Amino acid sequence: MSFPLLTATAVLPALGAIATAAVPAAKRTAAKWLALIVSLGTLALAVTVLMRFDPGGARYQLTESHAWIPEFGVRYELGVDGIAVALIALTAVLIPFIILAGWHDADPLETGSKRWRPTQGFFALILAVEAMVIISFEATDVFLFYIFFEAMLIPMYFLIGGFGDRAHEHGEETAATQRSYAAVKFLLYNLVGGLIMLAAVIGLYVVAGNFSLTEIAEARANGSLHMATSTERWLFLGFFFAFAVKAPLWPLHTWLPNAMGEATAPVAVLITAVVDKVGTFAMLRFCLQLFPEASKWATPAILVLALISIIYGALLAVGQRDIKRLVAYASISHFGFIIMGIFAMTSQGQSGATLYMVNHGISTAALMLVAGFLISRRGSRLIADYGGVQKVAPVLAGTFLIGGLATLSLPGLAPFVSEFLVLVGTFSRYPVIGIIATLGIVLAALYTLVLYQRTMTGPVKAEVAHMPDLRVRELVVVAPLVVLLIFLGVYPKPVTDIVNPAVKQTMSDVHKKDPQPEVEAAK
Amino acid sequence: MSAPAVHSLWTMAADPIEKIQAPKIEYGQLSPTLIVIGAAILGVLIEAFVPRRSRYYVQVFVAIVALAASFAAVVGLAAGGYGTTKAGIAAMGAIAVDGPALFLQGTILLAGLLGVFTFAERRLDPAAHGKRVDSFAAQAASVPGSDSEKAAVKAGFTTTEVFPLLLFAIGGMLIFPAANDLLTLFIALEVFSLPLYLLCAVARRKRLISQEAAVKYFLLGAFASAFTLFGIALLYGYAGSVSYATIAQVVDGTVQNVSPALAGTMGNDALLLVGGAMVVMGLLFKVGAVPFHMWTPDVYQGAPTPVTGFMAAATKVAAFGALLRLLYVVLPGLRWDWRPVMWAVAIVTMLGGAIVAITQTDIKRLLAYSSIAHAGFILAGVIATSPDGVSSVLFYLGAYSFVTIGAFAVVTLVRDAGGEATHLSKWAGLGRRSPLVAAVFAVFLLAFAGIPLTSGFAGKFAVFKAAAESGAGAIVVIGVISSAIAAFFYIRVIVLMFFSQPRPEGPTVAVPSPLTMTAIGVGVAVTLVLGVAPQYFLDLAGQAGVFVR
Amino acid sequence: MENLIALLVAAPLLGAAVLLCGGRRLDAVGHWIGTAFAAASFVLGVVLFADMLGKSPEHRTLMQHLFSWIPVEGFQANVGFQLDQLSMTFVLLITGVGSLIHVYSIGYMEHDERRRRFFGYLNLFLAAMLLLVVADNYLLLYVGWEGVGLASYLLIGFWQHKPSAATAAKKAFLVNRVGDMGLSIAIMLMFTTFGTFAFGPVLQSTGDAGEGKLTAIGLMLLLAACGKSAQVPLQSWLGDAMEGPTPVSALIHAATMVTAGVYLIVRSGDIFNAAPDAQLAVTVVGAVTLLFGAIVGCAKDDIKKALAGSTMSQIGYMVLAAGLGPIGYAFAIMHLVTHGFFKAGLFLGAGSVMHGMNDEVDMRKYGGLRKYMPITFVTFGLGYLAIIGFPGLSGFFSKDKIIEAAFAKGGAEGWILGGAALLGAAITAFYMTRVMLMTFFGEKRWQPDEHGNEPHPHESPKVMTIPMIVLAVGSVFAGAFFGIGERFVKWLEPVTGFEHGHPPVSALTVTLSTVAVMVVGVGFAYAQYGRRPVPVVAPRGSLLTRAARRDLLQDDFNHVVLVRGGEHLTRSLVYVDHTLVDGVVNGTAATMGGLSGRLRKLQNGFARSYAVSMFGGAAVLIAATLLMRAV
Amino acid sequence: MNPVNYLYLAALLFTIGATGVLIRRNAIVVFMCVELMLNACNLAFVAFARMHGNLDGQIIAFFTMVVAAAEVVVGLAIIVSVFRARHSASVDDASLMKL
Repeated sequence: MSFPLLTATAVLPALGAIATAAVPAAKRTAAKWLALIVSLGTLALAVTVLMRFDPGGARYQLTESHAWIPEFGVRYELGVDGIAVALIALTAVLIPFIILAGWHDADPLETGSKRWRPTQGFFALILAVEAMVIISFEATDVFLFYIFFEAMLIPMYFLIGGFGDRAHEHGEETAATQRSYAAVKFLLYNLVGGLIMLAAVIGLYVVAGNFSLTEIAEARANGSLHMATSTERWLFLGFFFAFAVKAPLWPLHTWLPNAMGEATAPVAVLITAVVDKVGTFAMLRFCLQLFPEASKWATPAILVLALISIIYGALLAVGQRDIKRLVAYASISHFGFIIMGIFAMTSQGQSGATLYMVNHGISTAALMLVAGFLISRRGSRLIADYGGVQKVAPVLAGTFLIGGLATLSLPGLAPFVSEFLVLVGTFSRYPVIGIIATLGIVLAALYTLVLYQRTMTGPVKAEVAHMPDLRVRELVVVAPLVVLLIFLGVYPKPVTDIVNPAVKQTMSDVHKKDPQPEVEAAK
Repeated sequence: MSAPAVHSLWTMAADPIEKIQAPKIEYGQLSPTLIVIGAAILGVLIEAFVPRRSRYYVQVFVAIVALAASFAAVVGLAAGGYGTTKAGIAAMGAIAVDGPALFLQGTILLAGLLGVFTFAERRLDPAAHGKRVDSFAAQAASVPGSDSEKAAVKAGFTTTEVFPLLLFAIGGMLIFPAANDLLTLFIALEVFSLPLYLLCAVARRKRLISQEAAVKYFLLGAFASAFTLFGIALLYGYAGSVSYATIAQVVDGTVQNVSPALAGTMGNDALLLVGGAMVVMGLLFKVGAVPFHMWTPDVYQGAPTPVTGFMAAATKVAAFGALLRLLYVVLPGLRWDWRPVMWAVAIVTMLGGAIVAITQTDIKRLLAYSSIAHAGFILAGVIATSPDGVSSVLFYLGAYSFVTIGAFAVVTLVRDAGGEATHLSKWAGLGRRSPLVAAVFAVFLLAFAGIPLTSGFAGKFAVFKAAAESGAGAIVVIGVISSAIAAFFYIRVIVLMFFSQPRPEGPTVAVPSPLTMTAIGVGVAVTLVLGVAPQYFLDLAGQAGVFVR
Repeated sequence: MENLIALLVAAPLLGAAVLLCGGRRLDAVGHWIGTAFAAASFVLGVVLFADMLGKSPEHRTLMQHLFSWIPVEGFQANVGFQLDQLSMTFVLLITGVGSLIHVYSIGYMEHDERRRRFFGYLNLFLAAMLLLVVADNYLLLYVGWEGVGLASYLLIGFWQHKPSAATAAKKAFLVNRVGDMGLSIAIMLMFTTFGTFAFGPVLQSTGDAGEGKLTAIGLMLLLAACGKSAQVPLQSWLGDAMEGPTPVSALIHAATMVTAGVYLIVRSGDIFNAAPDAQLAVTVVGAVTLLFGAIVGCAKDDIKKALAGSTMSQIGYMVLAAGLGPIGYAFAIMHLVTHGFFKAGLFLGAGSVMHGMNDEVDMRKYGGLRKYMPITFVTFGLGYLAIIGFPGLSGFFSKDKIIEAAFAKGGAEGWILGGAALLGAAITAFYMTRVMLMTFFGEKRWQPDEHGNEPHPHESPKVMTIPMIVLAVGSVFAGAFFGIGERFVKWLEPVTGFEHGHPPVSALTVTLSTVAVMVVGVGFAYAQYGRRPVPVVAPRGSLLTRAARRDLLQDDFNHVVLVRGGEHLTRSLVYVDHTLVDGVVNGTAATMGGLSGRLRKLQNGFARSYAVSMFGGAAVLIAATLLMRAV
Repeated sequence: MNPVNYLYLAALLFTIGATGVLIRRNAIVVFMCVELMLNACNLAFVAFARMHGNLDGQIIAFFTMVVAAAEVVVGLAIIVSVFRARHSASVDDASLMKL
């Protein structure tokens, strides 16, 4: 019985959350530092996982398995493949930056009762989310995954509803109502998705008799577990619906702009860069493995939806007047790419999609956090309230531009690699869809550059005239992200090497081969 | 063991006999019930003989000891294998001592114990004339607002009768799910209903609606039990006996008609179906299933909150226990007749409860409707007609009762000048004023909503799983949808507590005595434990999943 | 030797990194650092060139595999370089002209407090451009391709406080993105067709692929080229790009970046050779653009915009040549290089003029400047003679060859293309003479500006004039050097291949007619602008003139169709998202609430109605049970 | 006489009682109607007991009477206290709680 590394990776932030929550109200700063240290510790563990993981080795590694609820055939089964490792790493990397970026976001304005400790709560909730996200990446038991897939909604819900931007353009009262509306919308959307998935989970149990991903996938593969076509499709739809809400896929996306708009920038990053990834990840791991046939059956429809998300999200991003909502719609467009890559059923597409999850996490974090710094300075999210910032805060503007360029996936920055892989992967099977999707890169340039032009260039607005440039803390947050973007853009091999074997596995699960190049095919 | 029923004794009495053979009573196996009822009678005597100032303490003491002892007895019996291998019929066929009976009795006793704690709470209401008072009227008989009431308050009277009443109710509830013939069923029903009617009427604050609740509950309850009784009569007419075993045999056709004279009744399915339906209707009334639910909101709102909490938890447990036994032991042969009907009832109950709850503005009414929705979920497990179904229902009941008592206990804490502040608007910003209480209540709400890692989810999953396995996929889907609807109003309360600005004239949160704290604490603990590691209790319920015949 | 290629790219990149991350402490020396790195890469280029000359023509190609970039199953993208004669030509042009312009900028940007950043961007551009030309596969080329786009975006918008500049920069990037779309689709097509997108494998196996696929690839590449090289229909951005500082216009929007499209087409020659339809499209685009640009050039009063139009038109010549296949490739590149010299020279001259005239760009406010800035006048004049193809100067050799090749395409196409080219030559002569006359001849026409400070024209400092002189020398002799004895053609032949074109009429006739039309053009211009004074306020002009002033209404078209249409589309979509997509959900919630409210009414508080529901319920229950048995 | 007629009578009484519960306002009367229903049950029990020739039904009838008596005690107590508080025994007046 070796050291349960995966469990530790998830448990550490959980304990950290409890500890942080327990810090007395006066010791606000202590709580912040505690949270930061815990997140760094988690990062260390995640790195250990990365080190211990052998891309050439078994499909699931560092596995742990204990009986949990035999009554329901539920086991506590953990294991990571390349995709999971990459995403765990992403999560563990982003959380410290999120904490650091949100350093002052939860300092209480009015002093409620002595027992009212928003700061402690804020950081505790972030750590709780981290724990749940990590364990849902690790779970190889459907039920276990479902538990945390659902449970993570609660801390997210409080993060969205409980903490908003400082000075809000419409005043605190409306801000509160909008916040709680956004929070409720977030929760209800995802809860409905989750409950429908619950029905499917139960159905899966009735069909399969247990919840072990590995066993079921095994049985599906060697045909010992037969599913009626209709059953498989229904179950697939049940699962996919939940993931599509989480991802989010058009037309289930409308909760995201509200949530990201109302939440503070770090929380917005937490939503789109970390939590939503669970949805796309689950599509790869559960939908394709458990229901390969149904997945293939649904592919055309899903691709079309993904395509709509890409174009639609980008067009709406162009139409936004609110910086954060703009980023939100941009993310919707990007999630469209990810889902398209997953269901293109080519190794380029799926590797690209996985890579995309990582890169999108980093790039959105960079863009959104800088946007958050900007907003915190001016106290408004409206693009129109800015102008000429580049003149007074060149570093801020520069990092903002880099984040933007990453969002429009400029070659040389990380997102380009993944986006191009997804496009190629899709194109090689579905040329028309691939070509239309390519329009997305033009639109991406449009909304990013318009945003940059309106906020950063032009004559300096009076309100921003005395805006301070990035502070040290903020630089510490942004600089590493920028470095990561460039590094992964120039040398993504480390990630692809980890991901490729897992993708090969998934491809074999769905019995798909990459289409052959015309020239070879001719020979 | 088929019933050599008491009744055969009576029939023999028709012809001359040498000596009366005394009925055989297994006191050991009946001890839980006997202890409680004995304590109740003792309570009455205490009311008669113990001086007023010390009654409260004596009553509380007696009640707690009795319930604890009775619970110990239940555990002892269960440990002695009476739940599984030695399960059998006791008291000449009147009472079954088997797994479900013991499991439910244990649950009821724990609920009752927590109930006693909340009943005995005397820190919440501001002291009247320097005397600590609980949430019951100083003198139930005196007219609200009258001089006699004022005098009673001044004298520091309290209605200590509530404790014996509670014990009687618990006693009835202990028998109810164990009753093995229809007569016992009816008697138990009345034994636990009548005290509850009274308990509803004796609130200290808001006495008018309290009395109104009592009237409604009483009249409708009596109405319902009349139906039950008529149903019993018809079943008796059908089978010539009220013993479950005999009826079951007649239903299965193992007992052939004795004489052609009885052709009209014996084995006349009309009697059976109508009778069965009417009895079931009586039980559905008690569990608060649509369309027999309408008393629930009013009574839950009007009754003193501790009573509501106890009633909401224990009554459901007892009634569902009885319903299970009736359907699984007496009418399994009729499965194909009653299952579709129960499907319909379950569906309308789930949806009805959830939908109407959306627009509620009073926390107690809200919880009432949520309890209706939950009745629907449990019914989904009932109609599974499989041992899994039984055990899932048992588990759900156990989990649910603790959440409910805890939730209502929290409600008693939030008070303003007019007593408990039950209007939702008053709960705005509670999370800021007293985060702990709000957090605890949030936990209960999330459990009601069936969020993972709470007992609510485990229970819901168990029930739906059983239903799905029995091929009731539709029920599962509808259940899922309605729990999505239900989630909406639980979340509304959480939003209110945490994301709304506190009202300046908002209510205060009273600091309770250890009694209520225990009740709430146990509630939270059970909720989380059953959510994270439900296996042990699932096993317990699983072993208890078989009825003796 | 191979490793030097990496250094070639790395040097300016490093420079950019240093300058952009260095912060204010480098402000004092930033421009020197930038120039140093540019010069360094030039030296490296020369060294490589020398080494290359040392080898036999067939073995001159250098390959260098750096590292595996994106390895995914079948999709293997590497970072690797390929330096052959074609790339070499560009390397020298880029680093050479680039270094000169760095030097020039030292003077030109002297008073700009963000000069350090300017040089950082310039270095970034050099790095990207070099990457573009030495990449050994299309995907890496794509990186350079967008890299130069980024650099041009940053440099056009360098004076960001001017909204016009910011807008122009954005426009340039967006239009280029449309082209880039073409490039990426082309790469995807290559991947699906050949399973790779490295130059070698793709270009060698064109034989195995169907012509349809190749045509598609070719057209997509053409689209990319149109974007980058400002060819119709994606030319609209170049004029606005003149918002950038003049050195930028000289380097990026005249000499190097805008010629990347030509490079792409010539580089992909084998694909086009196998896809005649694509080739035809290329020639058509080239011909149309060379006329379009020339016409626009005639109407502009802004000296830089006039030159921009000319650039467009000259690149049109190159594209046309590139579309002609092996008979044209070499000449396309040759014209590209000579054009690099004289057009850069002209722009620097223009910059020097503006420098002396308080950044006035309107030629109608110049006049008679030859007296005030002689060096500028001479260098500019030489560049002028070169571009109009004055016999003996470089433009003459390169352009004449292209016209010849155009006729040599043969058939009606040949005549049409050739005719267009000739016409273009005439117009070129006209508008360039116009520029020349309006700027340096005639009376002084400048007045004090609104602040009342009258410009005092003066010659620019040495740091600016010397690069101009060097370029002038280049524009005088380069053509002869390349053209005589087909030196340049022989140099490129191993890469691009070469065939002698056979025009229907003798080469001499073509040459003579070229000179003739040139003279005619000059004559017209002199008649209009030399003989009579130039009005300070532009006359209304003919319909064509007015159209030409507005870039032949192409912008208006874009504005109406794309911008307006797009705005409406997005606005309506935002509305749809809010009302429809969101509305459905909120609607369900609302209906639930309404339903709940209605059902609530049943709970009317009357015990008797409760009893009724119970009674009814019981009745239904009984009835249902009986019914179940009945059915 | 056919014993089944007794059953019909019982059913009739039961229905009359139920109807009374539904239509009468006075709490006391409503309550008396419930008692009527119980007695209808008793009649049914006795009739069935006679038909089956065993005494169970008759015994149950006694139990029922006891229960009815107990209900009277509780019921009257509640109704009277309400009457004293509101000076009205109408069930419809007791409708503070609704919706």
